[in-house]
Amino acid sequence: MRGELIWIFASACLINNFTLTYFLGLCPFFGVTGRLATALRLGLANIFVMTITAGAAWLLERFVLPWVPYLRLISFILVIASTVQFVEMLIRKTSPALFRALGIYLPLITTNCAILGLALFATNRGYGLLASVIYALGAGVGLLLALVLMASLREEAALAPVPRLVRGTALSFFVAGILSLAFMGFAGLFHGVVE
Amino acid sequence: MSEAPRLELRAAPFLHRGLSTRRLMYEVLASLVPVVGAAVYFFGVAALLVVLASSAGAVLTEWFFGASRRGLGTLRDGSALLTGVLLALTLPPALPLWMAFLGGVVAIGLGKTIWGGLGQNLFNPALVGRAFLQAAFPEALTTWTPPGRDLWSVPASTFAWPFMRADVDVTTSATPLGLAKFAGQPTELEALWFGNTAGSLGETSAVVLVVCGLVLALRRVFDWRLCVSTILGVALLSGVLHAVLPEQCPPPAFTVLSGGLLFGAVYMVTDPVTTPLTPLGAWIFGSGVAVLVVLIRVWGGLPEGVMYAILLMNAATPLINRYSQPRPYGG
Amino acid sequence: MSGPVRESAWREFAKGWWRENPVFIAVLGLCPALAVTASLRNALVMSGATAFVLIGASLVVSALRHVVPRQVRISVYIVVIATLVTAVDFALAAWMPVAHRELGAFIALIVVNCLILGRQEAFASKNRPVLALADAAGMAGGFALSLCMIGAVRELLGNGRVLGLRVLPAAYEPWAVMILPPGGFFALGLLLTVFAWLRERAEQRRRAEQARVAAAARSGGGAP
Amino acid sequence: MIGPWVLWGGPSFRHGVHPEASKEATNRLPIERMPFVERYVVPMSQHTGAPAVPVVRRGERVHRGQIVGRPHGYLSVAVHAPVTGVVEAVEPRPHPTGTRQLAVVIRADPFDPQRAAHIRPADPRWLPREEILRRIQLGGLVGLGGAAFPTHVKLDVPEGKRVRFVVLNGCECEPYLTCDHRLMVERRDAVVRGLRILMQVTGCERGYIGIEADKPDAIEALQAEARDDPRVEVVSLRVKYPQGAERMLIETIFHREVPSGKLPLDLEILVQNVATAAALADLFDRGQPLIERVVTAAGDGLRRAANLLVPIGTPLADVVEHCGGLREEARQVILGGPMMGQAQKTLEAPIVKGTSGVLAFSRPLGFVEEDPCIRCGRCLEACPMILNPSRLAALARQQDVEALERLHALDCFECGSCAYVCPSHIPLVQLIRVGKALVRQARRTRQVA
Amino acid sequence: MREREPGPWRLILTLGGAGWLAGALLVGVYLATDPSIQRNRARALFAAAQRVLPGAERIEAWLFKEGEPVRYEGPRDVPPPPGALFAGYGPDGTLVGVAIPAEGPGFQDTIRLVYGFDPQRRLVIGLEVLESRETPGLGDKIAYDPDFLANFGALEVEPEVVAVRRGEKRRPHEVDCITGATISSEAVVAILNRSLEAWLPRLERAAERMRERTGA
Amino acid sequence: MVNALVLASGVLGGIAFFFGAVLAVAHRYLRVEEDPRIEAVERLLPGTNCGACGEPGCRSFAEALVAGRTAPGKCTVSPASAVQAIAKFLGVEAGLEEKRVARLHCAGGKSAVRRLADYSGPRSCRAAYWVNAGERACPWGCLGFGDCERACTFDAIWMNEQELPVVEPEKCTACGDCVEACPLELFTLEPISHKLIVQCRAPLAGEAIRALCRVACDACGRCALDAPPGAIEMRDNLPVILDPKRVDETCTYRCPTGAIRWIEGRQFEDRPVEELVE
Ligand SMILES: Cc1cc2nc3c(=O)[nH]c(=O)nc-3n(C[C@H](O)[C@H](O)[C@H](O)COP(=O)(O)O)c2cc1C
Ligand SMILES: Cc1cc2nc3c(=O)[nH]c(=O)nc-3n(C[C@H](O)[C@H](O)[C@H](O)COP(=O)(O)O)c2cc1C
Ligand SMILES: Cc1cc2nc3c(=O)[nH]c(=O)nc-3n(C[C@H](O)[C@H](O)[C@H](O)COP(=O)(O)O)c2cc1C
Ligand SMILES: Cc1cc2nc3c(=O)[nH]c(=O)nc-3n(C[C@H](O)[C@H](O)[C@H](O)CO)c2cc1C
Ligand code: SF4
Ligand code: SF4
Ligand code: SF4
Ligand code: SF4
Ligand code: FES
Repeated sequence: MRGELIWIFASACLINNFTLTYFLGLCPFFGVTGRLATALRLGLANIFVMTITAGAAWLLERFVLPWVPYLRLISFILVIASTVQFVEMLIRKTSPALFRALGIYLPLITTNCAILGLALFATNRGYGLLASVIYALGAGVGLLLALVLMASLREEAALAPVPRLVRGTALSFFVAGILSLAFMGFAGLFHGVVE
Repeated sequence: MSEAPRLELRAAPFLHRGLSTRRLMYEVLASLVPVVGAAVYFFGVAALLVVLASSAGAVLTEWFFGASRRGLGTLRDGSALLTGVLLALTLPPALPLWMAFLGGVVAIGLGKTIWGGLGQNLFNPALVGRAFLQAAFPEALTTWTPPGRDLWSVPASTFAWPFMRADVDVTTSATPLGLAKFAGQPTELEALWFGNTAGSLGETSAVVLVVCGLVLALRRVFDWRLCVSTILGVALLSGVLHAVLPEQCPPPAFTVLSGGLLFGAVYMVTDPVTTPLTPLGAWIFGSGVAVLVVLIRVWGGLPEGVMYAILLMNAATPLINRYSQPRPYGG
Repeated sequence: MSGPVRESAWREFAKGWWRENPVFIAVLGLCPALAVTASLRNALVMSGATAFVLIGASLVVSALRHVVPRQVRISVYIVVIATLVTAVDFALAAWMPVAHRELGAFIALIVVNCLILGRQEAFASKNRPVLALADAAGMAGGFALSLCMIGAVRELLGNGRVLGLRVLPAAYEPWAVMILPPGGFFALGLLLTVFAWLRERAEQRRRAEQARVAAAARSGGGAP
Repeated sequence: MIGPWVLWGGPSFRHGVHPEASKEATNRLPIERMPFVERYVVPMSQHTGAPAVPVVRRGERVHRGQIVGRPHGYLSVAVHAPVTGVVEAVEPRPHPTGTRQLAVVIRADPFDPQRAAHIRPADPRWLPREEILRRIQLGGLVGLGGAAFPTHVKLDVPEGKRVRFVVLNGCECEPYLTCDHRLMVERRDAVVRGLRILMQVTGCERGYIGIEADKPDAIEALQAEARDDPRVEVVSLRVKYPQGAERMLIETIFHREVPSGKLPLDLEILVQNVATAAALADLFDRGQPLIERVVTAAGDGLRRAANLLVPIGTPLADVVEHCGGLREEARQVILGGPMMGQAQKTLEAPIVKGTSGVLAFSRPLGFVEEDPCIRCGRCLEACPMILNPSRLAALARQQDVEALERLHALDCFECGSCAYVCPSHIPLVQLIRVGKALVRQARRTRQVA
Repeated sequence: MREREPGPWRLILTLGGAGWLAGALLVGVYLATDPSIQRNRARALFAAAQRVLPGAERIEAWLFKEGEPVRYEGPRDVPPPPGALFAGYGPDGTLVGVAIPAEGPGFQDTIRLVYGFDPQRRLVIGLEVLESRETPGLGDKIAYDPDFLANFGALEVEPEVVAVRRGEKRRPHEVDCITGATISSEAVVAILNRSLEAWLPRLERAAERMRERTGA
Repeated sequence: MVNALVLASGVLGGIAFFFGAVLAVAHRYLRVEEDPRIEAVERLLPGTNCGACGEPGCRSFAEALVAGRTAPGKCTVSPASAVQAIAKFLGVEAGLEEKRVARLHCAGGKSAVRRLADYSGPRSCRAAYWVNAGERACPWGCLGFGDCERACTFDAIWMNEQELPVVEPEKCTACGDCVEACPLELFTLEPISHKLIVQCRAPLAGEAIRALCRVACDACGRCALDAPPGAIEMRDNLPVILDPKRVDETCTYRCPTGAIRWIEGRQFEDRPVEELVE
């Protein structure tokens, strides 16, 4: 069991990094990684939302969806969006500092592929509550890692005389591609610990 | 008063230590001569062909993209040639030449040019080339031939038609790491030390690499901290792990001498461009590479992780640089 | 339909294909553009599904644009989109089970495709259904175009085939990397570079032409 | 102090570089007085702070040592006529910075005996503090170590602060230059006397004279001179560039760092150049204002090397002429040392108070076309301020003011160690200097806003 | 410029109304497509079971209810719930074997497969990979490499299945790995072993019941 | 069928109702007051929160816009019309005064000023100025490395063949970036109606300055004489235009070097290059 949880975490975080190998949440990934500080905060807020999402998805899958399977998508997205919005309001009221640091990123995240993807993958795989949360944490940490690395690379590349033809978006794609190549090194990590 | 000659205006300082980037590159290239020699000795003339093909790919690409901007200037500094040679030395001996050439093209194109040329790339170009090849042609890149080949015999796969599949006629064999990981067979340290094992062209002979590394370090061509921290880190980590989990982790001597670790530590971890420039950063980088290498080798799916470890730490280098800034005087 | 409307509808339709191409220019809807383009067939199916949802949602949203209060706008859009996506998802599962399996969760993920929500907000909610339809169709077309280009490049290099048909000789050594995740990024980056190059060349030609005209005018006109 | 220490060279600051000293050509040549020439150009701006205001007019006759420019405010010093003669013009004239600055041009009177119009010598012990400082300001005294900072300002220790240590800076770490070296050997009495005056004025307890170990004769001379004063210590320092920089000197002698943005005064230390000390002694003991200084002329572009006592305002062309002129191959003329000096586009500029050397080189030394930075980190390991020159230069190119400020760009004192070692020949100092200017500009606008 | 704030009830009603409409629509779509979807799934499962049980002509799904094997009596075009086994019967009604779905981590991601097991001879008699994201051209050979799949034609499971390097298969409980894809091959073997470990103790009795049923 | 329908609408309606209620309550009790302009700008934005603008969501983008930290065009989703609407909304205060244009106070191109030495180093005015104030004879004049050209974000400046910056009056927005960028502070922002421009900064007179530059003001004072009394005055050997309203083109007619100019459009347009090349 412990081995399996380790693998679930490593798989979501490194082997099948949500951004770099599953291609989830790419639009904000490319939009936000221009600045390191923004990327870092987005990543942190993401971990938070993912954890909430995993819990909510598990609840729905367990107690609601067996009766109304066709409402899966719509209920996931409604519940996630509403919960996050509620939490956003709560943070905004109770801790303006935290809100400024992380809260403002919440709306960007809720209607994002990575979050819904997480809910879908976690339920597709039939994870229990604990496994779901671990999976969400792994995915969140992996996303944070990808965001922070990408942002620091792009900030650095902004100082370089990048050729006109690839400056901007194209370079970002190449950088993401190379990062994705590098992450292939994690393939098969901890496959042995499950037994 | 005589008519003064037209003078030259420059900013101070007017003195210079006299070391140049070009000279650094050529010193590294010179130190690679024995490494290439060892490769030819163990794997036959095919090794030389792979080196030539990969260098040609690298140099031609550099020329193609550089010619429009700075004339032939970018070729003279030798860094493209160096990238090509280093890439070749990380490739298997029986690799089709067209793949080696393609690797050189990708190394310079994707690894260097798009970033703005020499000094701007954030990932090690040679390793970008190799990672690309490994992902593109995983089979060819894991086909190893045993050493001790007749000098003039060349495997058929070497001359495969461009973009076409190679027929594998050679007797394949596994690298010491593959043997240890997938078959549980140890390799004698002596073979590792002298290089009488299967593996990439440049990585097999530990003794040559140690000597070249020492020479480069003593001539201050590279930052010794990077090299030392990597090797030391791997030795320490695998020492501890070997003590705890003897059946999963081989002893430190084997870990250090096998695979591409020494080659990577001497030639790739020390690439100035893609590694931190602060002294503390150098230690962090080396330790990071060591941790990742051991992680991938012991728990990962691949037998060898040096390339991925270096690329991943390359990605972290801007962060390391940022947070390992030394405290300024009086700051 | 009166002339001006037809004209502006045509403009809205035309822009999405290239000038405001959602993937290449606006850099939206990237996830499906990379995740399902390992083969051209998947790209086509995905394009079709997205087009259906985009057009359907645009029509509905545009028709309802005066009815829905601002505060719940986004929620209602999401409900509309999610409904359409679920419908597509079920339909594919029922009638194209193989494609559905290969696309996996990415059909469901159309719900959160930035492109779709973006078009609702930026266009459909502010324009008449005719224009919304034109815009959505154009955007869907542009999306399909870019997906197919990426898919074609990746399948050709990564498999030697296009649409499952062998194009390159049987002995071709496929570049597996192109169907692996990094290949998605590389293919898109490469396409963008090529477009930038084409644009630059066109621009240069235009400039040269202008300079020539200007020079001719100057020598002919003879400034005092 | 001399002993086994010398081998290792004693303690020192961190980092730094070892350029070839190249001092053999002049370090044994005694100081010679440069003969008077036809015309002198005396800029009003020779010091940090507001330029002096000319008090003479065209056609007026002036005497050697007479004030021709009065200080303009507190942060300013007087300027004196270096010769007796007639004022030919008061107008912008070439200046060592390459600009043209307001200058008094004096045609020397060839028949005058050129005796200086001295003010009355006075023993500072009997003068009130204000009077001492006023005399120093009117005597035109500025730091002769390079920055030409008005000495009276430096000695005017604000209320609530005090000076406990005075350090005389005799390092002369710049290659080629030997003017301070010769001065310490030949005018040991004036140097030590100047130190005593400094100590007396500031009321401090101990005086140090820091000299690099490659000048044993100077160390010996000053040790002998100060033998019977227990408060004075001559310290032999490791030969390393830039040992002479104030902050490095303090790090070496006191093992303390001057905090960023602070002055040595905040550590209760005062650093003065040895020549400044000698000039101080001359001012009080002989009543001679600052009208001449020792300048080293050297380099393979000059036909003859020398240590010259040059009247301030002597045009560069005349100094060069005195040294036999430039060789055919000379391509570069520098005022100051080869690490921090200013290249000159013509020989029109005059010698000013801050000029310590006139160097001419036949070929641009070690110049190669610039390569991109390969991030080798050599500059980091050279920078005595422990900065990141490579980064600062890149940020300066990008005009990223915020990051420049965060990375302490303003702490760089432009010693040139980084550019000296850079294998890519990047003009790091020049770029960083641009960056510093940007930061200062941004700060000004921020203050205005 | 500011429009009048609509009251909260209007918001709730709009949302609720939209939800209601959407729900209604979806029910329609669901009812229209569900039979096909179920049929597709069921067919795929039964077909895979048939392929891994060579010689089987009829497939039946079995479930364990409170540890007791029970035949799944649902309609043929609805997939049995997860955890079901598939018994395959030959033309003569004899039990050819049991098809068992299993999954576990592979080189890249989870591998899902189904294998056929002959309880009588205690042999694995077939294996099919249903889903994997292994490297194309390398790891994904586990799905189609004939040499590799041939390993599972008659594979002994005692003491346990062992993966060996290609060409080194000597004993009937060993599996020749795919060169260059040792990890994926080992993963298949590991999934097999884990699944067998879980099922073997119960399979004995289940097989008896399954045979009984046919006999009856 | 009916069952399913009831169930579906029940569940969905339930979810929607529940969260609608929660959010409505939250909206009432957890409200935070903010700058109303942010709200107004946010309404003009698409609200997709796609993040492509580099800000974490539309609201933050609106805040950044109001704070002036970013530009409306950064939103790739909004159509051009929306971008313009935002720009208009944010720009209501600006743009009432007379248009101003950056004017250069130097006409010393490369063939008018002697080059005394060979500079090597970064091709930047700021950097070159530090090295002995540049290689040209006149230390007050343009260095010609185009820092101003690079600083202008509106592409309003280009360097002509004389290595002098030419400002396009139509494109110049008087942002003042070039004024900041020039190490010699050679630009000033002049109202477009001020057409008399002194294109020199050298405070030398007569032969002294003619030896340095062929187009410099040599302080002959004719322009001051030809202008209405008191409109132009000579100070520090340069004409100073005290009353730009009263001057006209006539006072430039007798200028021997062309240092004072009547400029209708761009600078340096009326002087053919041939005139400068000996
Ligand atoms: C702007 C400025 C202000 C200074 N203010 C003082 C001061 O108030 N008191 C003082 O003793 N020195 C002052 N200094 C002098 C410095 O301590 C230092 O001695 C001088 O800059 C010469 O140093 P350098 O040749 O190492 O550059 C000041 C220097 C500068 C540049
Ligand atoms: C890099 C650098 C090197 C210096 N080298 C010397 C030197 O060798 N001798 C010296 O007297 N001053 C040198 N200075 C100036 C000193 O920092 C300091 O300003 C001076 O000793 C103060 O004395 P002063 O005000 O009398 O000039 C150097 C400054 C810098 C920044
Ligand atoms: C890009 C890449 C992808 C790979 N994909 C797989 C894979 O999907 N499955 C697998 O078992 N091995 C894969 N490998 C190879 C393994 O890492 C390992 O080398 C191999 O399993 C060793 O098998 P061998 O001992 O038969 O050579 C891959 C290697 C690379 C470089
Ligand atoms: C000590 C040293 C090590 C180097 N290692 C590499 C290397 O591993 N890969 C590479 O492509 N270039 C290497 N280079 C060459 C050069 O730094 C490289 O081409 C740059 O990364 C290109 O910008 C090395 C250079 C030096 C001096
Ligand atoms: S010039 Fe500045 S950055 Fe360079 S070494 Fe000296 S203090 Fe450091
Ligand atoms: S010494 Fe030069 S090449 Fe090396 S890091 Fe510094 S600036 Fe870059
Ligand atoms: S920088 Fe600004 S003021 Fe200068 S020309 Fe350009 S737009 Fe005009
Ligand atoms: S005007 Fe100023 S910034 Fe522009 S080129 Fe001339 S000197 Fe440089
Ligand atoms: S984030 Fe835009 S489509 Fe996934």
